[in-house]
Amino acid sequence: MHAADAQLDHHFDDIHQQREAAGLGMWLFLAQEVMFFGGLFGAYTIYRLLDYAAFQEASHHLDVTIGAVNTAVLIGSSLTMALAVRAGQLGNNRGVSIFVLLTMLLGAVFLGVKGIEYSDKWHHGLIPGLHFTAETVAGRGVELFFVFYFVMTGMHALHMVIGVGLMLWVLRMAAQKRFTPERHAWVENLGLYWHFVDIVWIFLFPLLYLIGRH
Amino acid sequence: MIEANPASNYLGAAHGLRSWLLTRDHKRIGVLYLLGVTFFFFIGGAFAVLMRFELATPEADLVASDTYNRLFSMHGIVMTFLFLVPSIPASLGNFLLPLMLGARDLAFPKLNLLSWYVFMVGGLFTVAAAAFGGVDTGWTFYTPYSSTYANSNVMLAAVGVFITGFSSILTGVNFIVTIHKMRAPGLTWFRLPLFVWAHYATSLIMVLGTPVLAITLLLVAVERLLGVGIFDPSLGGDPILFQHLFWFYSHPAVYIMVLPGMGVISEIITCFARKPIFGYKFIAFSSMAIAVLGFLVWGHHMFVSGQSVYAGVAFSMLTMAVSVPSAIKVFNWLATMFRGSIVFDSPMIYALGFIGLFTIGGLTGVFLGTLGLDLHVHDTYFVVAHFHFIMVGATVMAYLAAIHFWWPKIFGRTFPENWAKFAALMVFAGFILAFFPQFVLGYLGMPRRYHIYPDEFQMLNVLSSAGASILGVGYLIPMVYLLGSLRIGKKAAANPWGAKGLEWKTTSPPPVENFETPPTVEGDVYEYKNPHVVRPPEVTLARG
Amino acid sequence: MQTDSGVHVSSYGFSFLIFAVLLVLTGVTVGVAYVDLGWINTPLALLIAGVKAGVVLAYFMHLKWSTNLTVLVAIIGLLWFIILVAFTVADYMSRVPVQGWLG
Amino acid sequence: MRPELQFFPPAASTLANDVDLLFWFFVVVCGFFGLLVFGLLALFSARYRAKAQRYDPNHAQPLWLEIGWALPPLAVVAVLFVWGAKVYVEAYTPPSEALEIFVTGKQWMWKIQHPNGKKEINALHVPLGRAVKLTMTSEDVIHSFYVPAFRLKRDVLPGKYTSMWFEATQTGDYHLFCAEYCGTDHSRMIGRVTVMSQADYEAWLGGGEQLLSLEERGQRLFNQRACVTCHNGLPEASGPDLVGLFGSERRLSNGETVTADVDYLRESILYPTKKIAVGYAPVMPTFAGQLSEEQITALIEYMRTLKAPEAEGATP
Ligand code: HEA
Ligand code: HEA
Ligand code: HEC
Ligand code: CUA
Ligand SMILES: [Cu+2]
Repeated sequence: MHAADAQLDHHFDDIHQQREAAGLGMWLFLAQEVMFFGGLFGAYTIYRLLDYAAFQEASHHLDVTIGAVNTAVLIGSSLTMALAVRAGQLGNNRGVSIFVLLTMLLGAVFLGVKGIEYSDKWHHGLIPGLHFTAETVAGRGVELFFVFYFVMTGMHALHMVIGVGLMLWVLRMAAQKRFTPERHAWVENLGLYWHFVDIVWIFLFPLLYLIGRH
Repeated sequence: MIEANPASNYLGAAHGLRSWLLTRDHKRIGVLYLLGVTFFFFIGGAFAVLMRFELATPEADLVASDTYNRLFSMHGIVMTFLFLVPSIPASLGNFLLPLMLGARDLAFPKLNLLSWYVFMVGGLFTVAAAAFGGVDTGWTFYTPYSSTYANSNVMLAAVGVFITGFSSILTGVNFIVTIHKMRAPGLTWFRLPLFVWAHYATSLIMVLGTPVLAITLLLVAVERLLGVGIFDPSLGGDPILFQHLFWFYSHPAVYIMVLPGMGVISEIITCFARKPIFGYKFIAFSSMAIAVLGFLVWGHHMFVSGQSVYAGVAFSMLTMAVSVPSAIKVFNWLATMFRGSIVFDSPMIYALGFIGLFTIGGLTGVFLGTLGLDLHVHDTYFVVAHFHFIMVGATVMAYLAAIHFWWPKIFGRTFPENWAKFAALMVFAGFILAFFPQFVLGYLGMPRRYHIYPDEFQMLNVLSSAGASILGVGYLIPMVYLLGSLRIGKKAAANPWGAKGLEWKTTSPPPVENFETPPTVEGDVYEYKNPHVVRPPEVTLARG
Repeated sequence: MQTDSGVHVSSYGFSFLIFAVLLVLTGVTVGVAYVDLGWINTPLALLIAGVKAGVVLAYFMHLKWSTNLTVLVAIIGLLWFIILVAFTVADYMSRVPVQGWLG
Repeated sequence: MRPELQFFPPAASTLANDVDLLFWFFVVVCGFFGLLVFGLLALFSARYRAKAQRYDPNHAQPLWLEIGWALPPLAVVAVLFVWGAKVYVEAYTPPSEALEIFVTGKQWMWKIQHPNGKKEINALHVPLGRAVKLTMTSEDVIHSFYVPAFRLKRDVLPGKYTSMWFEATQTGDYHLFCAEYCGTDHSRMIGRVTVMSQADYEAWLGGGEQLLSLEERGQRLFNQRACVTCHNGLPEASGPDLVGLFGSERRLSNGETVTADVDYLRESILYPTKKIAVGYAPVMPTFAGQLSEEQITALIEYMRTLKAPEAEGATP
């Protein structure tokens, strides 16, 4: 038995096979995520085509500055995540801890800002169903837009919360010095997941905040 | 050689409930699924029995309308999401895939166990929905009825289906990775058993289709909770959009329900015809073609829905295209029988039943895909007959065929072959009587989901109900002798049918790690050369 | 750089470069949104988002150094999403108003 | 109607004959394939059973066979597709001179309005040999108007209009079913379609008390609901003149143009601010929830007939 065997699950032949399997599994999971958000984006597309005026009006209730800053924050968290993955690949457990913590921090900032935005929507009476009192010109389509706004950003935020939860786990693994140049699938897959969540936001930002701004 | 030490096989390796509920062995998880799925089949069947009793007369005499509506909704939901979608893949696929690949387990054993728990929790929600008054939307959850008007347990049922969806996704991911990464040395793509190809195609659909259903049900739930109009026009939404999203999953899902069955039949036909499969590559690629093309035809459920007429025409054309790969499969199976040396053991009888009933179900699918005809028979019993021919006639037959075929492998016991043949014939006869009259009813114009109906439809409905009773008994018989075989059945040999494929090269039941020595593969899968099944003397099947 | 076990590792500098590119592109999207380009605005916004996503996929998610199989999975994900949207939109765009009552 | 055992439904429309022809074509051609499969299953089972000893596992697997046997089904489905599409498109494309009847579905009844104002519930009377067009909408969930004897159905949707047409060829009473599941009494949302000779139909239509025609009812609503205060064609009116509106191209304030079809009119009444006619302020109040589907139909019917007095070319 040589050293790597300790890191090999019993049903794999070698560490290489194990790592490839983990990577492929994660990518398939992401393909699944694409279709999950895809259903939402699809529905959004249809309603935007059917009632552009309302979507435009509704979009103007959102604050572009906040949205843009938050985009930057999230991209920043992708950077720190990429660096955490790098540290993992090199078997640098301390590096993993530091960068994952930074990513969590930036993620928390993003979610905090999102929270502020949500409460702002409440004050302006833009919560569909529960508290929709805003005066609208274009009618019900505005409310419909906000349904999508909340479901899409809410699903996105939920993914981030799950991501942050997974980061706690990875932190623990890093504390136990579990990452080695051979075995670091957990950080690697966490990174893929987090970047995917970032990509979702990259599309959400223009689709929600930037409709007919000119 | 066959008499392995009982403690070393996966069944005897550990004892007690805990050892089952915490297992990560794909074989045990497969057995857990087998139990769960079969349980839900009988629940769904019980709903069907009540429905058929009610429909024996034109009036409402057994149950009230609201109850009837709950019966067919629960029947459809349980049968599709809790029984047929996971039936073959999650139970037999789970058990067999690593064996057929010469692997020790699936790529992600923990995920595999998780998927079973997810499935059971989802099932629990759905059963809870039934227990707390049921759901009355039909299995299709059409809006705005489901989102605004229905006052039944739509939320519970939707959440249940939502959750089970994730178990499909996990299974799909697991299978794809396993097939890609864990094949034994020498097991190239074109040496894979066709069962594996079928599961590969199925898994693709599970991974790419299921999430759309999940998000769609989530939107319905949000709409119900908040009263905002996502799919309700009076609030600004569009009900047809729901149908698009629903069928984007649910049409491909019907191929989730039949492709694994086709895989089973490919294995059985070649084994009992004692001949290499005819057109291996064509069968393999047609599975893939069905999976991919299957994603382009969902609009054929919406020909009369108010969808654009042009879209209807386009979807009809693609629907026609998807029937050709199915035709290729049927012809290849027939050609496999040509010049064979056919042995009519019970799995083969079920398999022959599959081919016949699938052909009728498939051809009537083409009937429905013909725009001018769907105009008339959409949402009539013609559709009900079509899909029962495929789902019950074909896939449940395949499920039973598979259980009989691999039963000796899974549990290491043989079952009484004559009873098995008798049950197979009874199922076939009961089935035809139950569902053939429904084609006539459909063309006569009897709408589906009708609790009461005009008098002139009664005769055919009585026939159908009678058939359903025979069918029900036919399904109960295997339950009895199969369970009985666990106690009194003879020990099965490693390879009682003389079949090819790696799963037959290990003991029955297989050891925990599947193979004593990791297998390597040389040559093709189906190298049947001998017209006779060479059965070791101690394992001749118990007759009678 | 490659580690012993054959994994590609990006340098710090490179990661920061990618970060900068993404920030600039974010600025550009916001900027062009305020310029009236008629129907071009939306496709352009999507194009920029697509480029950003591509950059993240290729460099942060290492798709550039991945096996063909992984790339294929990513492409299939995208393709299936396009199928969903394209067919559905095609239905809505080809609906003709109720015939006949048009006088 | 006739409680004895039936195996084939009555055919009472031109479409029914088209569909039945297609049906028999299907039965013959696909029946052939079905019998072929069953025949071969039986033949091979008998001929190549183990005892028969005709075993040859190594016979050729020619490529031409694989391709060859895929072609006949392909040809069959191609024909079915084209033929079926033709029947379908025709059924959903009403001729322009058709008699217009309005259908409103509601949990769990069918409400029918004839152009002369006559109303029926769960019954539809139509003349023989004349194209009849149904314009349908729903007040709640989705229903589906289905007449088996005409081989025709289409879903009836809330929030928009769908239409289909038929020409009856046989007098008599026929089933009317709701074919889309719509809740508790879905199976009781049924009725009767009566096909009458032209003369009987005229008599039936004229019978009963003198009714306001749909158009007149619309006019009355137009005044009662004070539409006329804003839509009166006067220069100082706050709303656009509706004469000649129907079927014309409208410019909207956001620069788009739309055709003023029934869906547009409907939307303008219920959700006036969604599309604003160019040059006007969004001051029209919504009438959503205040008008029934039947009243909306009447209003639209009225506006539809509001053509410019002499301008023939006003409508396309
Ligand atoms: C396992 C499930 C399964 C499978 C495999 C199929 C397979 C097919 N289905 Fe089916 N279908 C359902 C389950 C399934 N269906 C269900 C559940 C519904 C109803 C849903 C609901 O509303 O509740 C439905 C409804 C349904 C409709 C909508 C009907 C309506 O609501 O109006 C249509 C329309 O096109 C259709 C078509 C087809 C076609 C063309 C195939 C094809 O894939 C079939 C291909 C097979 C063959 C063609 C046979 C083999 C070929 C030969 C023997 C050679 C000769 C062939 C030719 C000459 C063509 N199906
Ligand atoms: C896998 C899928 C599957 C399976 C296996 C079945 C199996 C059966 N189905 Fe199902 N069916 C569907 C899927 C399936 N169905 C779907 C999706 C719908 C549409 C629902 C909707 O409209 O939303 C439907 C609808 C449907 C209808 C139409 C209802 C309507 O539109 O009004 C009918 C009517 O005859 C029917 C009958 C049957 C019968 C007789 C069986 C038989 O094969 C069942 C045989 C099994 C048994 C008989 C079980 C044996 C067990 C016992 C006898 C024990 C009994 C125990 C107790 C009573 C405690 N089904
Ligand atoms: C308070 C004044 C007012 C009343 C009352 C009113 N409308 Fe309007 N209507 C308008 C104005 C202003 C417009 C143009 C702006 C717009 O498109 O919404 C308009 C537009 C319309 C249009 C679209 C016409 C076009 O040019 O595109 C229709 C159709 C219409 N109204 C029908 C009605 C009907 C039917 C009623 C009564 C049930 C009614 N209106 C009542 C003010 C009114
Ligand atoms: Cu109305 Cu069913
Ligand atoms: Cu389908």
